[in-house]
Amino acid sequence: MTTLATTLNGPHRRVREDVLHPLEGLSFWYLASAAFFSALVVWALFAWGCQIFLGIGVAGIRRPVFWGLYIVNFVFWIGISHAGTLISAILRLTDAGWRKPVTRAAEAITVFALMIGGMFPLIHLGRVWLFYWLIPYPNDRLLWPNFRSPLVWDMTAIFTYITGSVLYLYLPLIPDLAEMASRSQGWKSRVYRLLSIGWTGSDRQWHSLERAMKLMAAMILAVAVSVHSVVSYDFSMSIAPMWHSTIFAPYFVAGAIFSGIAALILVMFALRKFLNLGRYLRPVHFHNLSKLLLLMCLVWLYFSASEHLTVWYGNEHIEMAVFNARVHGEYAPYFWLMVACNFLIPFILLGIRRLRTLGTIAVSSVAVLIGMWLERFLIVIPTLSYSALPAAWGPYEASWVELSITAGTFAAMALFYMIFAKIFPIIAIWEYDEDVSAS
Amino acid sequence: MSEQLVPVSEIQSTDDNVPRWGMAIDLDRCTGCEACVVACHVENNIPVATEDEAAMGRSSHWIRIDRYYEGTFPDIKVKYRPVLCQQCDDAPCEPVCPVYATYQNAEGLNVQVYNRCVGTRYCANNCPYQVRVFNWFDPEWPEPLELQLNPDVSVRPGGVMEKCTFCVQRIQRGKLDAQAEDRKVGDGDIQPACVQGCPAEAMAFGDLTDPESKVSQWAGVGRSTQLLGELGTKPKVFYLEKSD
Amino acid sequence: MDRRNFFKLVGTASGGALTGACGKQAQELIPLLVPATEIVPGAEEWHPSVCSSCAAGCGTIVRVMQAERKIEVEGETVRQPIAAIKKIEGNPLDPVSGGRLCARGQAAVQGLYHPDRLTGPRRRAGARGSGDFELVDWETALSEVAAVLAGVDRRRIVYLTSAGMGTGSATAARFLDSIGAPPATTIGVNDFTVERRASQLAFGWDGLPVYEIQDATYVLSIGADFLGGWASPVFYSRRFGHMRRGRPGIRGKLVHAESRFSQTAWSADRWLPVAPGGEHALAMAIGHVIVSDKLRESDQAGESLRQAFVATDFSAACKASGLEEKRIRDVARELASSMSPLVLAGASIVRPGSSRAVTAANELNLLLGNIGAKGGVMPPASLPGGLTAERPAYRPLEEQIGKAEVVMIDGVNPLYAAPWLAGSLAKVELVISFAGFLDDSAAHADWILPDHHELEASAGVIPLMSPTPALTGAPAFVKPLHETRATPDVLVDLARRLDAAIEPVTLDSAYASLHGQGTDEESTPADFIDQARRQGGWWERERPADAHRTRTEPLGDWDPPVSDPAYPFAFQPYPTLQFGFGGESHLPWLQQLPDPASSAVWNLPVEVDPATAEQLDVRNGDTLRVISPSGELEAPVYVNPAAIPGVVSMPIGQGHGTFGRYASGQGANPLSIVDPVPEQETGVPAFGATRVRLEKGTTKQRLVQYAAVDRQPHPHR
Amino acid sequence: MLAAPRPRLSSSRLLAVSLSVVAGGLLWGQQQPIEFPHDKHVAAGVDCIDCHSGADVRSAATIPSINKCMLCHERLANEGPGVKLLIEFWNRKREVPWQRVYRFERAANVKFRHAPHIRAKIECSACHGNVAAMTVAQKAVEHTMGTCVSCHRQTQASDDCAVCHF
Repeated sequence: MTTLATTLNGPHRRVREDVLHPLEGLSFWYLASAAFFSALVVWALFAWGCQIFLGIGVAGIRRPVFWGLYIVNFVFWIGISHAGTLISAILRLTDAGWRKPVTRAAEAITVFALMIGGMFPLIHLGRVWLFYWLIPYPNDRLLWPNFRSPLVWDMTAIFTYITGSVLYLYLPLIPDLAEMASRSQGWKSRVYRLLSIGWTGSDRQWHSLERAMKLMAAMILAVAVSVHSVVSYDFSMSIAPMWHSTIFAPYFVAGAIFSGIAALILVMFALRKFLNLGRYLRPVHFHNLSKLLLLMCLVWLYFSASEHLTVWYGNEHIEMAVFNARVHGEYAPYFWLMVACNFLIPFILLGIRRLRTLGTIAVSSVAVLIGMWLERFLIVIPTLSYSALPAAWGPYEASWVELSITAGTFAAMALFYMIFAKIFPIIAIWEYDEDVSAS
Repeated sequence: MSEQLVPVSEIQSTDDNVPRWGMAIDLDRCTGCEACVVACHVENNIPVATEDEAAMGRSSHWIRIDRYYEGTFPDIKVKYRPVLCQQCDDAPCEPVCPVYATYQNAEGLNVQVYNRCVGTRYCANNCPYQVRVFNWFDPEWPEPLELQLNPDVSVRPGGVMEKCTFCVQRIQRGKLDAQAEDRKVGDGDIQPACVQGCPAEAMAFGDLTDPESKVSQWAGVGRSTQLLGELGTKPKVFYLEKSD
Repeated sequence: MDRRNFFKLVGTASGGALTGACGKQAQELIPLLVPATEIVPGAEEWHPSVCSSCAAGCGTIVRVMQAERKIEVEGETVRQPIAAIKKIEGNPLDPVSGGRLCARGQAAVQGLYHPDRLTGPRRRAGARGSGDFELVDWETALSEVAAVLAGVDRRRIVYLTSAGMGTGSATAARFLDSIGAPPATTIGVNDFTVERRASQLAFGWDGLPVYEIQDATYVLSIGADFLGGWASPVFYSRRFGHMRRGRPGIRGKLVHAESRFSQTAWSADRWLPVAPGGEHALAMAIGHVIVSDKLRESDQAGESLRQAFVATDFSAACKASGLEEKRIRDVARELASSMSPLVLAGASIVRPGSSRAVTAANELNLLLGNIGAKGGVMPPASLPGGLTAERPAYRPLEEQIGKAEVVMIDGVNPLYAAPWLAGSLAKVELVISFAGFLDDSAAHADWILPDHHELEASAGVIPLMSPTPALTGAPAFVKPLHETRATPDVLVDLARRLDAAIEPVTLDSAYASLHGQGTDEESTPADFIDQARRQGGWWERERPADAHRTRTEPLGDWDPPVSDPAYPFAFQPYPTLQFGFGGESHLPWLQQLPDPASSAVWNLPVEVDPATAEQLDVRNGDTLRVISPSGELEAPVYVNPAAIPGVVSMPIGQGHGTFGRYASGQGANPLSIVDPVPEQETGVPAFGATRVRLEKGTTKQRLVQYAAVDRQPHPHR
Repeated sequence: MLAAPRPRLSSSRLLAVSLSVVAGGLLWGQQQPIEFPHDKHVAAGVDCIDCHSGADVRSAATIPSINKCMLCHERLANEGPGVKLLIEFWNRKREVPWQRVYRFERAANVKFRHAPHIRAKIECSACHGNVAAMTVAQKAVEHTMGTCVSCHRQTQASDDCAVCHF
């Protein structure tokens, strides 16, 4: 392995040109879209500010739907975060060669989705300025958080996960950072150099990096599974109808992987289109991922059907109220749209080989993201809307605050990604080098 | 409604001298007149929800009358009952609070600590009775309405969960009064506002560990049931069903 | 006295100033020296009082604690420690409330501290009804009013008042007498004229009978929502509770006949959905069964009375009542075969034949022979002394007001509760209101001389009904919050200015007049008054004798059912348990109290049965236009599963033009479209006899229901 | 009888206390309208409870009204500059705008009652410092929940939240 790009030729040189080219300069469209997304984010922050200063009541949550879009988004984004770690870790551990151009894009999704998702439990607090009471710290009142509460588990899990996934993103970045340092001048070079924490590319360093990455991949896999299980416990540990379910943990994990793959495919499409990386993000990557998506689509169907079948067959009246609301009540349009998005569209478009093209893969991924968001919505809202005593039933309607914040988080995702792709090579150059050298 | 799953005699306190507060409501006496609802508002500084807020489902009632029509005209009946915090022995709201803002104290009260609450609202989701009330905003009383506020009860800020306390301020005052006069708290000395006001005398409050107390006597009769008792929440509010 | 106790005494006599939780802003305010307050932070006092929210006159006890009020003095804002009322409970010694209190009574304290109270006398500045008034001082107000009164024909003064009786009504009577004006009159709504007349006809009693339901084993109640908005709900709720579960091994049964599924119908074991106006026929049919089937021996009913029942055409009566023959027969048998049967009668909704209906229902008690018996009917307890004689009674008003030069309005809101008087009232030269709020009627007044809130005033009240003679008293114990004046004091002042000096009937003088009248132990007058003041009233222990006489003159027939193809629905406005006849609509606690029938808050719907709703294609929350020959209104609809088909009900309480920020402009007033036919025996407006047609509404009205679900979807629960 | 528990004194605590005293003084304008000498009154044999009456039987200890001051000062010791100020307030028919030294913030939702503490024979100085040695009362003890809880635990009083917070 060499460090100087100038001495390279062939594919090694081209990858550097292709991958590092987007890092240079700021086009008009880049700035325009960055401004647009920033505006949305600023608007969302304003909405949040209103909520803090005027009271949480400016949101649409109400009795009995005490949890609304914030928790829907929380679960959704934590699910999206499974794109990276889980997919890249699985592929890394199984040493799937085609993974290499995909992993960094996936890992970056994880970190940003977690940052966004992790904000929602805070946004949703009635008194967010006291959030630190959830953190165990010694105090003279001798008060501790309640470790029996799934919310505390949640916080622990998410902290662990975000720490792990930042490391997991960072480790494979180090060689590239060193290279970036050598290829740039002035303060940029110094920053990249600092971030590369003294990487020289010695054998010892490569050896350590390999070991660290293997270890992290194994650990992050376990953490990722546990995180979404714990997220599911927020619901399944309570006795609310259709939340109190034993399959929620694997159901949530499967759903998370499902939506994560869809998000990854979409991001790859964007990179391919906007950064002209078609040479690296090749159809085979999309086809391979779409097969995974199809698999998860069936797994999702299996879980979802199990969930609804058992409730329907059991015919327990409190649960049936929620079931009816979902399947043929006021939430039925969302429900059937979810079934279409999560099952019918991907199953038909991806299951029939003739129909499976890059275009239909993109359509399926969009459908799955919509469908999975709806699934979270349908898990959170109808249950709360139809609690055990009919006298306390009530509807839910999101206010402009929740909608703004929701929109803002999608904008934030795009913005984070744009900035990331402007600063760091979105494809792991050294992994690609390895690949080319090996072939 | 479900059978009474926890016999009154099973409600034990840790210490002989510590009561376990409970309530019994005789639905055969109750007329659904809502005097308890207003009594509770007056006593507990519960903010008034405006029409707009009420339309959003943000009415604050610590006690409410659930009513359902049964049958069709002319053989129609209405089933109604006052529903307040059931002060469950195995309260589903308690374990889920991440900051211990709600917990069971030694006297069997399901305590809500306002100043500790950060407002996750998890407890309200997990309460099958939906008796928890959230403060969506800081409460306001146009002058001089605030002169009526009960100084024995805090005014809860926005972002905080609240609910029926069994009028814990009256319990504390009652205990301190008894302590000052060097006597024990007698049955009926302490009455929550709803119980005291009830025109049909349909509510009884007292120590469930004392077999002689009015509430134990009432809760022990055959008509006694618990609301959603099958969920295993072990409510300490007993309903004496209507019967001919 | 040692030094310590000396200090203690002083401590209770002077207020601590700077304590109590208050914000930082308040911290900077300078406290004012107020030696009058005798209450310290954290200490509570309980004072006896009496509730004036309705005529029932429940004795109460009132919790008083220290609070701080911000006021302007000499241009600076200062904090003034005051004795503030925190809570009202029933007075356990009082035979009416027995330590209990209803929703309206509980909420009364909110009227005292209501932000929209009138703070002083006002003179009209704009057009009548515009609500445009200027604040004047009392001297100006009283001198100008007196000047006008001096110039009018005193016989043309109409003094409108409520059915409540006590020192206030007695003082008003003295005032009117002294200036040569006719006695005060009620407005014919919510004044129990019908029930009084029926009591007179059936038993020869002057006043409302007292029904001993607590000792009855079977109660048939006809027409009176006695657990809801009728008469004395706390009194009867207590008795109801006792009837149900207060006697070991005995559970009294309640069967309720009313044209509405009221609170009483909820609580009853069986509801008889009698057709509107069918109560008379029902009573006759039941009496017919009892007498003809010889179900019960009784010597209380005279032969002519028995014959009247026998002569009734049973099937015609059943048809007129709208109930099946079998149902009526079953009830009659159960009633007559029960150990202590009782028929409770009244007219929550007054119709043209209500007096006769209540009379006939009352007379069933004669057939059952329960007058004066345990669990039967007791005669009214009249108070000894001079207070009772001055009861305000109803006299046909439209004619009177049409001739009047001056109308004085005290304690009622005729433009809301009797809106048909608006036309004649508008022509009156001078309208004086004593309202504490700018209500519908006060807005049309020329002068508003605001009365104290009931909790600030000293008053004695004679309960509407009590088991024994009673005078419940409220000595004044907090300082008035605003520049208001007690109406009796104002009347005395006006009389003085009109050179007709009168003595007010004070609480103490009323107590003094009762000294030695009862079966109390001997005490000095001073001790007697002192004890009455401290316990909150004077209550005789002995019941009145149960002498009664039966009717000799024949009672007219029941009104035949009306049908009118142009107006196919019967329309019945009804008093609610939260607002009564709209007198408490300004209290936010009651506005947000779910209406029992519809669970509506902040607005009240018009109730129709499901079939009618389907025909009209309306659902809960849609707007309905209710059109009567004399007007129309729009209100949200509530499809009441228990509504009688063809009968449209609407709770009274909303539709105030102006009544404080919480009631003004909310909803519609059902009485506003009522065509008040005179009740046949008494002439009071029968507000329950209007017929209407229904159309889909055009405006958007909001129906906020606290509980959106009317039925449990799972019948096995 | 229970010994009056002293707050544990550590340097960090001292610093915190002194800082908050200073901050509190700045924030709240701790300047009292009259330099009231507690020490003189105590030396003259007046008990805390003589002026702060009600503390032993009720929830509030109360700050005395000017009426009470004038009970003595109308005749006795009416020469000093402080008393002159007092009499000026009296003549203007105003209360003395004393500034509170101790309070629980509203957000704490604490319903503190003096009476049970005095019944439990907790000295006034346990929570208020040695006011007898002060002129103008200074905040000597931080009324934080830590202070309350540690004392409650030491004296085996209840540490149930619902005893104070409702």
